[in-house]
Amino acid sequence: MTKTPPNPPVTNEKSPHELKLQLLDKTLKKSQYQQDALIEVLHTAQETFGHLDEDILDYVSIQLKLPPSWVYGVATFYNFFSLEPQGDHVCVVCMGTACYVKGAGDIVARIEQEFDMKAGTTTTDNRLTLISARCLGNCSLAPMLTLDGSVLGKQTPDSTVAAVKEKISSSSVVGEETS
Amino acid sequence: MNETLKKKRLATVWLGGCSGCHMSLLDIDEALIALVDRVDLVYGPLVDAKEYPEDVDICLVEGAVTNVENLELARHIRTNTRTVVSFGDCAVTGNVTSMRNRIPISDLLNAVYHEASAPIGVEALKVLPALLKKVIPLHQAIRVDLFLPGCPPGSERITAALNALLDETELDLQPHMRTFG
Amino acid sequence: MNSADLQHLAEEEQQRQQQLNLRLFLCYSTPCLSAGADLVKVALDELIAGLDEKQRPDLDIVATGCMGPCSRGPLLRVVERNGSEKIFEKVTPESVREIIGSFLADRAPSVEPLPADFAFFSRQTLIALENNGWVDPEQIVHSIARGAYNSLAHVLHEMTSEQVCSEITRSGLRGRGGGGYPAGVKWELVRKAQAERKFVVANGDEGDPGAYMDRTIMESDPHRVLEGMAIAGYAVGAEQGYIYVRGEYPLAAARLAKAIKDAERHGLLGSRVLDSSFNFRVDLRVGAGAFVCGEETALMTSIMGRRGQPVPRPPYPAQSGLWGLPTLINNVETFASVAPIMRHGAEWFAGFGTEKSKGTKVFALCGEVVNSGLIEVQMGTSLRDIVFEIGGGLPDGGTFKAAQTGGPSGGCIPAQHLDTPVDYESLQALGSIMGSGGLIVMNETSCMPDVAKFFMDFCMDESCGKCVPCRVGTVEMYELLQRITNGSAMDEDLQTLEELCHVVQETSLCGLGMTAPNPVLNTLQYFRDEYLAHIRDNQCPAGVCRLDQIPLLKLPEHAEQLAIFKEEP
Amino acid sequence: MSVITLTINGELVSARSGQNLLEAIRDQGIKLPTLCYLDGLSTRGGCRLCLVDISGYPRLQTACTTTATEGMVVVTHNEKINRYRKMILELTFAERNHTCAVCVSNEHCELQTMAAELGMDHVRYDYLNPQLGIDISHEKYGVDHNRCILCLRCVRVCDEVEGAHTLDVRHRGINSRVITDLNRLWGESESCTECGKCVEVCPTGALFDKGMSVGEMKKKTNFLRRILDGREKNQWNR
Repeated sequence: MTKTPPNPPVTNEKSPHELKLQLLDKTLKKSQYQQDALIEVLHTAQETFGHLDEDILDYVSIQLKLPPSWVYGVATFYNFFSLEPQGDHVCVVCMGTACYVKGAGDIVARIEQEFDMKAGTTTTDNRLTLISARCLGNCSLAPMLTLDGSVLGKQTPDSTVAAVKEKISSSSVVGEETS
Repeated sequence: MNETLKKKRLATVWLGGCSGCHMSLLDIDEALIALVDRVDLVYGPLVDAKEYPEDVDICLVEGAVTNVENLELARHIRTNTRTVVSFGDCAVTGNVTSMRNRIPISDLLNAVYHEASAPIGVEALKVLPALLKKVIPLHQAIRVDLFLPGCPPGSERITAALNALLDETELDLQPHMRTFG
Repeated sequence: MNSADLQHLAEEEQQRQQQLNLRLFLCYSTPCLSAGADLVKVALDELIAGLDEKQRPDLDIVATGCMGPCSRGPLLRVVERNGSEKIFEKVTPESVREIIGSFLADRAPSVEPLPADFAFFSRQTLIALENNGWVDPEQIVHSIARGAYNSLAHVLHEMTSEQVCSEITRSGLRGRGGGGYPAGVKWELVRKAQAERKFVVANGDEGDPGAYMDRTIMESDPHRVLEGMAIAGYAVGAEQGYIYVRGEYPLAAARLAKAIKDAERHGLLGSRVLDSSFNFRVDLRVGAGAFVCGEETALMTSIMGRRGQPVPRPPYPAQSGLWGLPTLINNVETFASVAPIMRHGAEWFAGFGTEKSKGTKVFALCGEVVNSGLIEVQMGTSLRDIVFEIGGGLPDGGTFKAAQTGGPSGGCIPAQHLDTPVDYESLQALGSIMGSGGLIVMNETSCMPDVAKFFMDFCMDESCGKCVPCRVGTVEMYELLQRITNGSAMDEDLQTLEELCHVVQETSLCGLGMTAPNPVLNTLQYFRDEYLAHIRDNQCPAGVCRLDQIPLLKLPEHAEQLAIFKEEP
Repeated sequence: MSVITLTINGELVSARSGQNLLEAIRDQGIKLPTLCYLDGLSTRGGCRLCLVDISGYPRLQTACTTTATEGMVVVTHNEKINRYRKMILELTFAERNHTCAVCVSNEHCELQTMAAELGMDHVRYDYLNPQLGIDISHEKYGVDHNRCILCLRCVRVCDEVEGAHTLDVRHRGINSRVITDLNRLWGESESCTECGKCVEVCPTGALFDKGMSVGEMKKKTNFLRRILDGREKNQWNR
């Protein structure tokens, strides 16, 4: 297994990975490498890299001088941290009480069926990640969800599937043009 | 003959298990002779009876409930027996028999009937009773009156249990006499 | 900045605002935003850019936090120079042009504002939420104009720490996170604890599904929370505070971060607060998605960057909290009530509410109710008033079946108890709890065993795994509820379930496990018939459950349902 | 060292000031069940078996996490506590795959003994039968997660006594698992010192010496108190 961080850059050109590591280093420095900043550092790492792979966790463990199993234990305890890369689009369906009594379960079931997937996973073509979340705190919009971060309120299974399909098709057009 | 001296009607049943508990029953040595004086063995792998009879006093059930046949028999036992004993770890906990619960049934049957060294093939499946999705201990199917753990339960446990049941006294097994395994 | 500077700044801003012809407050909280408040803002900005030089400076647009009736968003409040105030609901870019146009032209708008006696507002008593909808949470000067940090200034210069604690004790303020522990007792304990360092922690890890009071307070009026924390810091002798915000609330975290920075810049936090000898720093900690971190000991382990697992109490945080040092931990809403108590006095606050539950409580009213949103009512207000007066009853002719309070730790209150006054003791007597303040109205289409299963699924997922009763017990309870709702349960399962509820309740390590069985026990208490209908008659009265599975003992008659390997010859 | 008096099961007894209540109870010759507590390691209060009734407390308390104090009135056994202990043990058995008959620690297992002692002769709850692996990548030791009860003695001894912190727990709730390093195979662990303390303190057959057959794996925990006394009380003069 390769170890990060790599050697100091020999050229002025920095790879995207190195640039991202720099961002992480900034947070580490800001927290003065305090061990209790682990969750904060993992937040930054996840935002920067999209997910937490083994290299990143190892790097954090070395930088904060924490045992690797400790870091892994913390990273997997919290729902927010994902050790697997997410799909191109992320749909988070709120399963809070208000949303549940207003039919959020049907929305999840419908997406699962439509895209042949299970909540908490990513489709095999990597287009969509479906997450069923604990209350997102927007109960007056029930049932609500977020699609790539934007809030959609008062949804039905049909409206959600339509919105997701639109997201996927609009991005795949762009993808075809650039490829 | 007065009531207390009347012989009790004893049945033994072999569900999903290895018959080791029955072996252990036979292993109680000279106690067997005393037992024969006190019970009529009315059903079980050790006798000829084809049908589980009515009005059984004590039934020792070995093995876990693994298929529909087991389940049906268990129901029948409960209806026709005063005291049902979960006899040995498979009946009490599911034990080795329930280790299949972690394997999908199709994989399991494939491995046994098709990929084994002498494959029997699909024909055998037709006579096989439908398997339950999960193997369960006896008390999860029917009400059980007494638990006798052990794999198999040792002869001293069996003797103690049978004596208590025949004397109609409370069975008080010491901790070392009621361990699993 | 000293107290005089603060006073001066407040007056200056108040005067500026009074000069304005028209002040427009547009609710810019998440529900209104998703209903199109951002488009309204664009239209407003365009409209104002189009005005002539003379009119423009007389106008002020304030993007505020939550105004309350979220289901009627986007909301716009218009305040004229003479102080008259109108609130418009469901505004659109079109209607907002008409509204503003009419005010500028001094004619009646063709769009009707909400009636002045709208019960949603008139039945409320605003203390914690008093600034919501009146300030731009990102403009510290707005808050200062409404008196923010005034109480802190007063406390720092006029009161001893002992006096502050006694004021809180006399006010009767109780923990708003759900437990209802008297805040004053906690403060006093931490104040008396001997230690080199102490901490103040604000619990903003609002995890109950169906509750968003804390989110709204943090998003709409962050300075209120910070001021409360600083007063607490002074009262207990702590120089460091942490505010722990749920990871699901990025906007609240961002606004708090900005508020902390602004307050530090103005000398309202940091070293030598308001030119006194008191130092108080606040650090923001963002959670990462674990409900159990709302439990105070788990929250503290999480602040320390570890797996958010609770530790047995005693020792209580007041004796041994963060890094083993005395720690005062209160809910965000509790801290939001502190500054008004200091401003108006303990007696004033104690004048609201009931004998044992003083003051007001914020609720997130949602579910099957006409006016859903955030409300603040006096303790002791009846459930009927909340649901039918403030909430406006159920929509679409629905019948009230139950109100769920307290989230996964609470229960469902049935119609026969609608007149119960909402306070800590009454709700507990009904087998529910006040909880953090989620209040979800359910109609006849909600199936109670299914609701219980929903909450058990939640608890099972959120169990930290430290103790056996919670880690395994919640899974086993879920399995039993699963059976009841899928038609494969037998009578004995109900008994097993009830027994299990009691053992998990009494033997779990922390509040999560102790209260996880509440939704089951409580629905069994009031809706037992519904459970029995599922088990004995294979019927779901609400029509929610499919009940397509067979009880184990009936399987021999339905052997074809069993999974057996079938292969085409 | 000052001495305190407290009442245990109606008898006035003495204990050391600051003594852990579980130890104080055991000093009276009372068998108080526990699976996660081990003298020498930090206390955890996770197995919930040492729950006792202390006057003045609204709930049952775990003795292992309670300090004995002057005048405390404690009841260690009664009908309710006994029943709860049995039920908790049933849950522990239902959680994973404890097939005693084929376990390396058969007849030498604390869980197995505990069930017999508490009279837990069957489990009323559904066995969860999780799919769990066995890691035998290490040269000397193996871990069988089917037998793990998450008492975390191994994690604590590795961190607190050996100082390696090779072991920790991943995920949470019912999905919790003991892991080595970044969830790697034990045999590939960079931090493991192969000291074997974790194996010895494990109450069940979850951690074992490789090559052991059914019933052969016996654990010994006496080393712990001796080396800790040597270390902390400087009993071993060098």
